[in-house]
Amino acid sequence: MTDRTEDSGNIQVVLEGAGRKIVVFACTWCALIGADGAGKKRISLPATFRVIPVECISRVEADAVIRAFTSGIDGVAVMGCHLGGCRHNGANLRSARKLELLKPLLDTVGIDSRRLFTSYGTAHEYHQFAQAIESFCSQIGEMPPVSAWSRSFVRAMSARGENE
Amino acid sequence: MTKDSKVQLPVLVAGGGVAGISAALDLARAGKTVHLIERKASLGGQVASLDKLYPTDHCAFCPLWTEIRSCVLHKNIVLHTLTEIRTVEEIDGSLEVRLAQSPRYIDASRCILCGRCVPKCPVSAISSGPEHAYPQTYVIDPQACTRCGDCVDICPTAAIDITGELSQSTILAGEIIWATGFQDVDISPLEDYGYGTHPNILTSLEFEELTAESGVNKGAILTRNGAKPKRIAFIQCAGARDLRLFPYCSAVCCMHALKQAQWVKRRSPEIECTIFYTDLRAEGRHYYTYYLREIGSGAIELLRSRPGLIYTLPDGSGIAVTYEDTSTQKRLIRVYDMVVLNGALKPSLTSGQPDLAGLTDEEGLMKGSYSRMYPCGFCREPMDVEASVVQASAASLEVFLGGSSHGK
Amino acid sequence: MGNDRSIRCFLCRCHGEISRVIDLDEVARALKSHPGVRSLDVRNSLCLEEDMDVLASRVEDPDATGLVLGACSLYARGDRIRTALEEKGISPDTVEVVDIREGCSWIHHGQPREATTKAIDLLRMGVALQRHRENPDEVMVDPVREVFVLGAGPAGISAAASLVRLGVRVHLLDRAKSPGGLLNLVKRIAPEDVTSDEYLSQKQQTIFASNGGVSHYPGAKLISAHGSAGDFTISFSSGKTEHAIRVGAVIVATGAKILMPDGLYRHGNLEGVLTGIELERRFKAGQLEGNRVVFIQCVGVRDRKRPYCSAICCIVSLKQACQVLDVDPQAEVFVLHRDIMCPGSVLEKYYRDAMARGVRFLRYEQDRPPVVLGDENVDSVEVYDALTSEMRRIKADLVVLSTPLAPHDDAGRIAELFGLNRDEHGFYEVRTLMHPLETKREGVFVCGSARWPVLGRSAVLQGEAAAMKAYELISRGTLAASRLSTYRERKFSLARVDHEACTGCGNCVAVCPYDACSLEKKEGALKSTVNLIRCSGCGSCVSVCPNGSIQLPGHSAMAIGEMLKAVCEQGS
Amino acid sequence: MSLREEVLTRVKALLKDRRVDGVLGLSLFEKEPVPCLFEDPFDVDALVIEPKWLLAKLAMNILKTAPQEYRLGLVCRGCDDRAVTELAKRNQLDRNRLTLLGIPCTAEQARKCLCSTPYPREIVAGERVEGMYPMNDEQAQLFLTGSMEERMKRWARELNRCIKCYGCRNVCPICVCIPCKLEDDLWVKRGHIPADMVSYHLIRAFHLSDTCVSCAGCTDTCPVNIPLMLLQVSMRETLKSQYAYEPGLDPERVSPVLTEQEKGEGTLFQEPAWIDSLRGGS
Repeated sequence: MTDRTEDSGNIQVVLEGAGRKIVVFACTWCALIGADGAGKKRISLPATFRVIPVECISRVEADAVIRAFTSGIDGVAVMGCHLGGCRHNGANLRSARKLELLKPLLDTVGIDSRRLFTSYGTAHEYHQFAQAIESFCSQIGEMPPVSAWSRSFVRAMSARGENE
Repeated sequence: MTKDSKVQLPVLVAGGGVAGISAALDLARAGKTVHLIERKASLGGQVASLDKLYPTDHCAFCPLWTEIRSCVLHKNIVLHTLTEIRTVEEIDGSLEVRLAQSPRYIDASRCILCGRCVPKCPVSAISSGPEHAYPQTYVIDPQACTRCGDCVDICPTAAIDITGELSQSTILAGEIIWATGFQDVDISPLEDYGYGTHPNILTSLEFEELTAESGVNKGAILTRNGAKPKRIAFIQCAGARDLRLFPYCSAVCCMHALKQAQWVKRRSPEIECTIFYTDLRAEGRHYYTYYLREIGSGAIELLRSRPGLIYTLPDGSGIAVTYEDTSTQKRLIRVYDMVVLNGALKPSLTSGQPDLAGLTDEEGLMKGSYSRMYPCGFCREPMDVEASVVQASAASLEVFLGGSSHGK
Repeated sequence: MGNDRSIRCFLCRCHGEISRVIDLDEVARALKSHPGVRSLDVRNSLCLEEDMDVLASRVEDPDATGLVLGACSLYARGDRIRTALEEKGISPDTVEVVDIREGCSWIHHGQPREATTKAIDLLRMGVALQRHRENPDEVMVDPVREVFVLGAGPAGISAAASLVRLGVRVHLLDRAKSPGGLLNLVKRIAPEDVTSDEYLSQKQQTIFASNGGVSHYPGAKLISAHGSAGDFTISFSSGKTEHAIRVGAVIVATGAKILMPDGLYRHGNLEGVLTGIELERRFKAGQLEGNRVVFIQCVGVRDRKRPYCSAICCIVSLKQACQVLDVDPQAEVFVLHRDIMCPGSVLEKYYRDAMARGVRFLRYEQDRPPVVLGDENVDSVEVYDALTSEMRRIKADLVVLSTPLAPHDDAGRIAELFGLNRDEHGFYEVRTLMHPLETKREGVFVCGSARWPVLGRSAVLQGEAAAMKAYELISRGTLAASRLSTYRERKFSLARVDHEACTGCGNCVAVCPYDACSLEKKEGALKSTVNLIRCSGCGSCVSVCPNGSIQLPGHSAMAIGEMLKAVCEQGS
Repeated sequence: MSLREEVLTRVKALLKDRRVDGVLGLSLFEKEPVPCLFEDPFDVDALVIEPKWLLAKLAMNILKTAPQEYRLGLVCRGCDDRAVTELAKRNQLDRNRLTLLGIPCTAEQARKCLCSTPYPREIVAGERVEGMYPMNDEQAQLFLTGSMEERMKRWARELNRCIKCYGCRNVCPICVCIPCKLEDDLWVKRGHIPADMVSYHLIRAFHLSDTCVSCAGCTDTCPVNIPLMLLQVSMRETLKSQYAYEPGLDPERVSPVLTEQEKGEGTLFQEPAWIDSLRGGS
């Protein structure tokens, strides 16, 4: 697995590696139990993700996801319970709609909606949690770090400084 | 004994399945002290072993897990796992219940789940216990254990004590709620179903276990031999609505088979599923909607016929199911790779031998409430989860009312 | 809070389960330099008594505001630690259990470096969360020890009778003049085979002998309902007077209506085609003519328009079929059905008994329904027998149409008053599986056929169960709103609004799955207010509030922001 | 009669009949158009209807400060009409106190704004012209297509010009929050240039995802010519295709992001990766 990052205008292949950071918002009723199950089974997983437990994924505001990307987090996963199986009268469904609406915006500006991963599963499905995390982490690993975004930003900025 | 002092006595709930858990929580929340007795090592009962529940199609364990956690953490509930009820005796208007608790060998309050004992055991008697048990601890199978003590030495927290023996105790209870649920039954005596003659003639609970997401195949539909089946038959009323075994309708099997068949289709659409049924009883809340959704597409074949004979084909090509085509009145044979038998569910009473014979009726079900004993759930009458929970609450109410108000 | 060092950290080696993968020394170094961490200890097993005592004794530091424990997951041993600390007087709110075992050392055992980095991140996140955790606003609820029961059918009556026996005052409201609901329309009740008077008399006696324990309002009409669990205000009119009462819980037992067949099978046009309820009337009047009776099941139901099974009609027809045989043992009685719905032991036995008595059953197919023949009077029924694949013609004097129960016409209005949802068929929606009588509105319970068509016996049972649930709520005495939850002993957090910042846009009102948010006029402007009793702390409102003026104190935007920052800081 | 004259007549009539207490429109002040509140019919001759000027927020503020019985007329375009609807849905103004005098935009104006609905729901004068599909515009296509890398570069080039003047927020007819998240350190680091511009613009864009009435005010106002409105296009398309929802068109309909699924609506979901038990709604 290699990471591509932008440096002095060329795409350079840099060492695969750490540096990638992924945040997982997991609902305490389902996804977190799934995560726990994966832990109990000691399934080996990439160490790039950090779980933030939330009562329900409806707590996750799109702003926080945006903030995460712009402060250098490469991937955000929002994992709730089954659609239709929410403890909070279907709050997860509305939340899911909202997060799905964020995806086109991420695509528009080139952050890439694949950096935002949404999934809905349950405690029984720890292996699916593991699978989902694994594939998401490897997908993020194959994408340029999100900091490439701000870096190109800085470069464009300094280029403007030179022009002026 | 005066009425007031009786109020102080705890309530005993026998059985930690859906009904027992609900009753215990109802009573505890309304202020009673509850002793919850469970035969197995952890709460949850039969439902905990199911993969999915109808009609939600969501994981069966989720809704239960949080209730179990509440039960375990509730101050008013005293949990007795691995415990059986031996005798119940009425003394001066209260019930003296003698309990026998099997040793746990591993102290749940000290086991940190490190699992170091497992590879040490020369006879593989230690396992991590049932999936999702709460609280989770490792368990030692007392039958397999040779008491060699290797596990005791390796345990970092001194949680293991293999010298433990059956311990007896007595509880004086004001009332008992029986919520002992049901169990799978060996229907090999009904020879025409062929149970026991082929590894892929399964009961529905065995099929559930085999295909569960948390099971050996992680949700993949495979036969016992690990092969991909092409055709699966679900045989309804196998051993139920049958005067030879259980005259009653087990109430849950029609929906259960529908659920299983549709999960098979969802995971492996190429597998053909046939449900052989008598009456398709999809009468509960949202059940018919579920039925229409799963049957509407035509993916699952519904065949109204009661198969006559099920047997293994000598050439090993599968399992034959013979049945009558009702439109032509001809006897037909179909060959399946797996046959799932639905129906033979038996009310389980306590597996010890308390002298409770008077409590059951001729069908083996518990009779209505009497003398401070209130049965609820499947052990009283075959019923689904919601009905069990409702009955559990009604039974809790009777505890508060202090007597049977009517014979139901 | 600035740079206050206010958090005490404890790391658990878990006898090597954590420490053999994660370099706890490095974690300790990283955390000690964290501006929020006041002290740090590394222990062997935080969950065991020996360390718990140390832990508790160290906590008695007046300047420490929170505890962050790097240990195993909440579901493994974390709960135990928190419960044990609570017993030692340390509020669970101030204890953050950060999972660095299941969520770190165990799943990253092959990558000790990365696991260590991750553990530091996770602990910093835990510190951030604990530092920014505020105690939610709390209101105390002193439940009114009275219960409102809507509907005096079997479910409502049994709920009311049960509650009254528990010493709870009940307000029983019914649209009908006399109690009994649908049971009043039938002669005998299945499967018990008793008259409706016998069926409910004991309960009715309980109610009416309760010396004012039950206020019964027949022929009443509901006007409004406000409030939440523990304290509802309900107003209604009974006769010419209007009443307003306060109750702690509401039991909705409004039942269902019997659907009329709307001309199906020539009902209304052909003499001798009756509905089940019309047959009951004849039973009651003792004027049954003719001894060849054909029952047709699933009339106007289990079809495209009403795609549900009404559950009770089969048993009702079985009962009526047997009653016909009671009147005339020589009668020929057919039941034309699609499936006989008699689940369980009692009903299955009822079915067997009916068969034994000579009731004959014939299955028809949905797309080939029976046809009723006759000019002025019913002559016969022609039907395709699905079992034998033959057309059959059955001579008949009477054809009885078995019609389903359907939601009452005013079910929508009542749903609105009590904040209930309705399912696709119009019955009241309840929570599923483990909470089958509870609704999305805490303190409002639904039982009987208003929820789903049931026989008398189940209605009675559900009424009792609902009474138990209501009793649970009102008998607990004064309790904090955060304790009022169906699913747990304590809610996660309760939303709080900053009224200065709130623009009154109503996003939270639209999104709240509990109807806990509402807009109220405060100093001339609309502001969102949270009903803390209804709020369950899901956070839906937080994520749609345009400017963050509504927050969960237990999980504020600040906390999440700081947690994200903690993830970014290291190694970048 | 020209369009302006027709509007003039209407406004005068409204004021004369005392059906409103004032009419908000534009007038010329030293040859420059400025918003003006006409309360006397005799002043109305100064009213002009060009250029397009967003008045909804001003109308909201007038109503907020004026006495409760004050009724206002508003000369408005399609986008203003939609903005009024959205503001009313969010309880920022009382629709009953407003009388809208709707006029359509010209085809040229619609092209400039990439407006698909360049007319209000009710028109008092003039003829509707057809709107345009934003994706048909060449410039828009340039910004909304291409590989992720190209998009990233393009938007970085654009956004890095931002001087964080808050003009886009201030002009937006829907942005009413005080305080505003964009001034909160937690979300947008103050003084951080340029990286935090991204969160500034994305948060701003997302806050308007289901309310943006596509007035193009942000683009027009931007002193450094960032085509900000283009950030909204893909989200708006998604809302339209999945829920047939367009902000500002239906005063009764709540944003689909806030409500439960309605029958016949799309779900907006790609099947997520973790799907085994996925089955929508209950």
